[in-house]
Amino acid sequence: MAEPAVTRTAVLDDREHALRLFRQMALVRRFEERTEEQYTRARIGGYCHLAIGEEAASIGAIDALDEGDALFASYRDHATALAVGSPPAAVMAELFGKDTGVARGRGGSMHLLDVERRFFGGWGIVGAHLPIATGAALAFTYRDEPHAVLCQFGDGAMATGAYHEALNLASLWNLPIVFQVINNQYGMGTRVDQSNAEPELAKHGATYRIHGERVDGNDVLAVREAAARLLAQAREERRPSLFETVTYRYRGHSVADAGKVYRTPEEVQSWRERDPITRYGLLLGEREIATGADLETIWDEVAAEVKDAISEALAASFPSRDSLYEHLYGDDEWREQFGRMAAGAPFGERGEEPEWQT
Amino acid sequence: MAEPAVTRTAVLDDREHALRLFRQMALVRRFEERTEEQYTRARIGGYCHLAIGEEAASIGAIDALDEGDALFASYRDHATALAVGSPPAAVMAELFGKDTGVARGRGGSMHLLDVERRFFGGWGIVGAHLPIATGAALAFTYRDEPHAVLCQFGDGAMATGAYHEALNLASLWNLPIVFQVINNQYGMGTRVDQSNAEPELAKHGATYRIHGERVDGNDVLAVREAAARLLAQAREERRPSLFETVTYRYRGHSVADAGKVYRTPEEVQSWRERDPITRYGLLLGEREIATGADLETIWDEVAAEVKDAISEALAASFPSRDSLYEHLYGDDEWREQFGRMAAGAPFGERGEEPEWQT
Amino acid sequence: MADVTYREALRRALDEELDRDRDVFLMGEEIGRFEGSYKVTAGLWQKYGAERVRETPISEEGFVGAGIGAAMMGLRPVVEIMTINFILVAMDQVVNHAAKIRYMFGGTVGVPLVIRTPGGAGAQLTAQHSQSLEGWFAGCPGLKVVAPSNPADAYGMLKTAIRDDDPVIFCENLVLYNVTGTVPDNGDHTVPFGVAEVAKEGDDLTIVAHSYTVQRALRVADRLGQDGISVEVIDLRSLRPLDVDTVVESVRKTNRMLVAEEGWSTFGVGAELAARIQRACFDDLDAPVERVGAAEVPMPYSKPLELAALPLESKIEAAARSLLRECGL
Amino acid sequence: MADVTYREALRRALDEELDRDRDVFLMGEEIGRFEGSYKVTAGLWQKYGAERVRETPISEEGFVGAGIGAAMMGLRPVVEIMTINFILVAMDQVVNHAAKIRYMFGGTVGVPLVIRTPGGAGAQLTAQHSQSLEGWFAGCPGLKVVAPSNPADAYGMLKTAIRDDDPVIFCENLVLYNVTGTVPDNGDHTVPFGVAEVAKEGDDLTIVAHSYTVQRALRVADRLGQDGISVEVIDLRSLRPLDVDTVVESVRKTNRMLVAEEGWSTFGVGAELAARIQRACFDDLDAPVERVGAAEVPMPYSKPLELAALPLESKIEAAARSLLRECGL
Ligand SMILES: Cc1ncc(C[n+]2csc(CCOP(=O)(O)OP(=O)(O)O)c2C)c(N)n1
Ligand SMILES: Cc1ncc(C[n+]2csc(CCOP(=O)(O)OP(=O)(O)O)c2C)c(N)n1
Ligand SMILES: [Mg+2]
Ligand SMILES: [Mg+2]
Repeated sequence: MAEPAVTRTAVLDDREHALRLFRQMALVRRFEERTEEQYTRARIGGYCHLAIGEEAASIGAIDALDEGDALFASYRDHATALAVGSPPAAVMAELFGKDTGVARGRGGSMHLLDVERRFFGGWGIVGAHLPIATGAALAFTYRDEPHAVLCQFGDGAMATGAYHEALNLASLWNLPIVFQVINNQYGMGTRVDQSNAEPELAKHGATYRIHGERVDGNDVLAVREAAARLLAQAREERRPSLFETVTYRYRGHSVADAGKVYRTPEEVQSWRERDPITRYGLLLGEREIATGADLETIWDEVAAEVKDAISEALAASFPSRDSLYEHLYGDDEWREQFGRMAAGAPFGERGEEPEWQT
Repeated sequence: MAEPAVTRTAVLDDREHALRLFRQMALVRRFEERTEEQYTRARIGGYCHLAIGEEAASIGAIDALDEGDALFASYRDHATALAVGSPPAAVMAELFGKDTGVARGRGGSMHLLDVERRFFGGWGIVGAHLPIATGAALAFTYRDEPHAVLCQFGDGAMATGAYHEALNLASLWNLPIVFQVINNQYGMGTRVDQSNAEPELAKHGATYRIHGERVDGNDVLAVREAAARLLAQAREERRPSLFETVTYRYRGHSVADAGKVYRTPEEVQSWRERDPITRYGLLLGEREIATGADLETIWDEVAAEVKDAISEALAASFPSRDSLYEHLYGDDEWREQFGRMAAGAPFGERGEEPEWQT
Repeated sequence: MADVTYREALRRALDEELDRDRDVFLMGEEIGRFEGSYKVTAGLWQKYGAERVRETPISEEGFVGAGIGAAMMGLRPVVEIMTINFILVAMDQVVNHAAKIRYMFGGTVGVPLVIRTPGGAGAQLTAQHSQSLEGWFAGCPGLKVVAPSNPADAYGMLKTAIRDDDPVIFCENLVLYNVTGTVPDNGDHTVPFGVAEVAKEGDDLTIVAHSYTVQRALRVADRLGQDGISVEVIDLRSLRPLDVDTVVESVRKTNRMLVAEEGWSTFGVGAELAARIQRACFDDLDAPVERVGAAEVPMPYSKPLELAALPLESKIEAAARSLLRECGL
Repeated sequence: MADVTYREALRRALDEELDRDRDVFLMGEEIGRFEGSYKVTAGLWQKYGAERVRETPISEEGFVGAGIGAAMMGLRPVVEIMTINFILVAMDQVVNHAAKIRYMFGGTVGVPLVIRTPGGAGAQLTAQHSQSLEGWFAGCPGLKVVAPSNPADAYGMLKTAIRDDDPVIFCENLVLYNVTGTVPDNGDHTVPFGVAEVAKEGDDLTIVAHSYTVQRALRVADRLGQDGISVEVIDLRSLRPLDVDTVVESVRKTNRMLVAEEGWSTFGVGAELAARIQRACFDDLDAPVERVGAAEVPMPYSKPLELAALPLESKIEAAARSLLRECGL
């Protein structure tokens, strides 16, 4: 996370900052590509949702967070974890279900988090984390802390009741939260205008008397600038806002979806031509902040980083079967309490070792 | 229910129609007053929500329904049932829990209905009947029937997720439904601006790209005119709308609430001065449609009608204990099926006669 | 130590916990100026202000979620759901979120949230307002579920709930609110979860119950006592954790057991008790475990039908007598 | 009569019912162009069009409610909830509405609605996507709840569900979709609700299960058979109505019973079975009814932990052997 709100120009004036943004997007891109490959090699299970193409929308906003701010995201959260700075090895380890994963192997792809870095998950029920993020903002207000919440979700989530209740509460209660819809045009195979009667999503702000704003989600500096401004407003004026970042996912909804029946190759191609990383790289070149060779070096570095992350995650061990009941409750006495419960019914304790091998 | 859309003037030009509206409002007023009294005499149980003061908003809209249209309402539904023409005795019998009640004593105050008259309930979970009413409109579209749905609910319901999902679906699917919010300023003790971030409720229509309209809910002709227009639009253009009728409840939220801690006597008084029935009566006088004596006669007639309804309902019998399991399932074989279920567990069959007496 | 109502016991616990710990705050519909739909929170808004006694719109999914989020940040929200029937619109937040967060996130964040909500039936509130759904939550790992039956436990368990680091579903009961009893004066009196109580000792039959049904069971025990039948009444108090030991000990003594509950028996709380006890006390039972619950219909409005549907004392007594008859008693 | 998958059996039933009755229509997320998240509805949108195979936004509460409303007007909506985990956001519509409407309104209007939804676990979908909640619905008067375990029943019971005049929760299972079996060619082949099936006959032990767990139970029966232990497997098929008779008959013969299920045991489906059978077969049981279910934790992601949590065949087998050992077998 970075220093207070700055403009597009300020980012470019700070070479290290400008390059860090590029590196983060490149890291995510490579990480996601290798993740896809690891999934096909059956090292990752469950659902696996990639955010390739959406890097600028996600990373640009996260880069505008201050220390102490809190972040919430949907299940499409690999980029989120990397953007807050979770070690790629710990993220990959989570995808592999290893004990060294960010959720100790309990969460997997959809439930990454990093409480130390103020990233509060990775959530699997569409729309449901919006009220929870609202509660985090309420805690800031309650404790009179000067932080804000950034809550990212998809265009599909805006059809849920949870979305409506969260935005209404946040506005009524003057909470410091930026609701960022990552409008990637689809929720699974459903186009944004098939799921939202008003598909210009930022306009929904009016119903909550909050500021709504749409930006080009493939322009990382535009996203960053707007996010910085809206987060600052949240912190200072204690008002929520609705922040729409328009982008696209190149891959299918999840690794299991080829992403073909509901859209044309031309459509995908047209978005590839607006690729956020390529665009930003060109800009860095134009402004003489980085040469093509500099960027190549970054690409090589992040590729190596991801490679190392995979090796490290592969080498890590799985949680032991004995730890199955760990982290169920927070108090120390729970086993004692639930021990009484188990009396007279030892089911679930008798199973033999399963045959599955890593 | 009445003939196709007519204007305010057309109603007044049709003396019988003009007087019918007055009579209905007077009937509801008297019915509600006597209901309150019956409740305090413990002939009515459960919650009991009166709509005194809101007669014009409710009845004006219902009067604009065509044959074949469908109506849904909240738990504050005594006026609704009377407005569609359910016999007052059957409504009062329901409140008394009698077998002759509109729901055969199973529903009570909150769950009145009259399927024959196309009134589909009386619902107790705030906001939850909006999706259901939307489904009724979907059925009209599916069957290509030229009807519309009128769905009435309170200002408090607009904070629920169900509300949002229903309006979004209705707009996306181009359904013939008028969502009528009876904005009586409060949901229990919560003022409309404490529960809705945008308290000008009709403005919410924008988020669904539907027409939103606010009218004076204490002007029965204004309500009727707007409702007729919006219902006609729904039938013809297959588009939903959001229809806000601004009114007030004189009584507390339910008979158990004195309605005093959250509002001032002055506020209540200021609304009484805009009483919908008094106002309409004065208008009828001004236009020489009815004399004071005519109106007095109507008041006397409805009072007698309510009195008879009470007597009739009192005389009716309670459902028999044996009928406890009636109407649980619709098919004839269910007892056979569930008989198998009961085998080996006759609990619930052993109870002795309870002591309670009517 | 004067007698107070269940309602007052709850209010006192809330008041003292609000006073003790600034991280504790209340949230819910009409809990402020209106004093709570059932007046449990009366006076607290005036005393602690609108920030600590936060009134909400009708958005159960939203404010239960907000409670979860605030709890994840370390606060201790006590959320009131006006009646348990309305928790159905917040079910996803409770079951998919509150219950799973600590585990799913590898223990790195917890949810010290309390949801207070009254269930029960009997006041002609009809099908949508007369349910007892606590068994569903009791089946959810990650939650704790309690249902105190008297003012002292209401007081002590609410304190335990608020101080607990995990989500607690705190089940009250509309009919219990006016029941009176003594409550310890000690502000640190807490009642642990997972410990059932022998509410009345007896030798011939164990009646197990929770929440308001304990009061019914005690009256049935009295009536049967007049006929020389000695009934032991066990108040479960917690449903998760469930104290099976105390029930087992009782049934080892009485050799007979009846579970009574306010909700539907089939797939209800009593099913779990019967399943546990038939196993733990297989050789002790003189007769099968018997169950009494509500008639398996949505609760009807009409008074005679409602009475026919409720698990009244007459019904519990009849089941008890029939069970004893089977055993030749 | 060729072997078809469970998925194809469902699709064929939907196809034939859509064809037979214009009042039948489908509604759900991604069921059209996308062909259904699990491809059950593949091809139907192309064949019947967008009105009869209606795609919805992510609004489960909204479109389940819309299904209820359409059903009240006499249509026969078949709503797909992508997985049972998401039904939690529509819980109020199912429990407070669909289940109660006919009764609450004195029988004057009904709700011929089917909700199809897959549950189950095993593909590392983690806590929020790995639940078996069918027992909750089975406890609700006004609903019918079925959970077929094989293609023939899936086909026949889905037809029954669609033709039924009341709301049916039709529980599928992610792991079952690819299981194959024969399905009658007769388009009017229906399977009645409330009739359990003896999936395999045996004398030493009754294993009762539903949905995918029946398949597990059959394999356990095979394995035990190799050791000369004769297991009877009962497929409940319906949970509400629940056919207790068939189970009773079996236990009268085998004198031993184990209930296995994919969800959590405590307050789960097996509790009800145990409660019923300890009562109906009190004098027949040689040992207490035993239960096997998922470990009582939110389902963990990591494969070894998930396997440790699932009620695998090894676990069912171990429980069966231990039960038989107790009986000296
Ligand atoms: C309540 C709920 N319903 C359905 C699903 C299944 N589902 C998972 S992701 C998804 C699409 C979400 O689309 P969007 O919000 O636009 O996010 P994106 O996938 O585009 O990032 C659906 C329907 C779910 N997880 N939760
Ligand atoms: C989901 C839900 N939450 C809470 C309640 C309790 N409750 C009943 S009526 C009501 C107020 C509703 O206000 P409004 O929608 O404005 O209708 P009005 O009573 O003014 O007619 C509340 C909170 C409920 N019935 N359902
Ligand atoms: Mg999307
Ligand atoms: Mg209101």
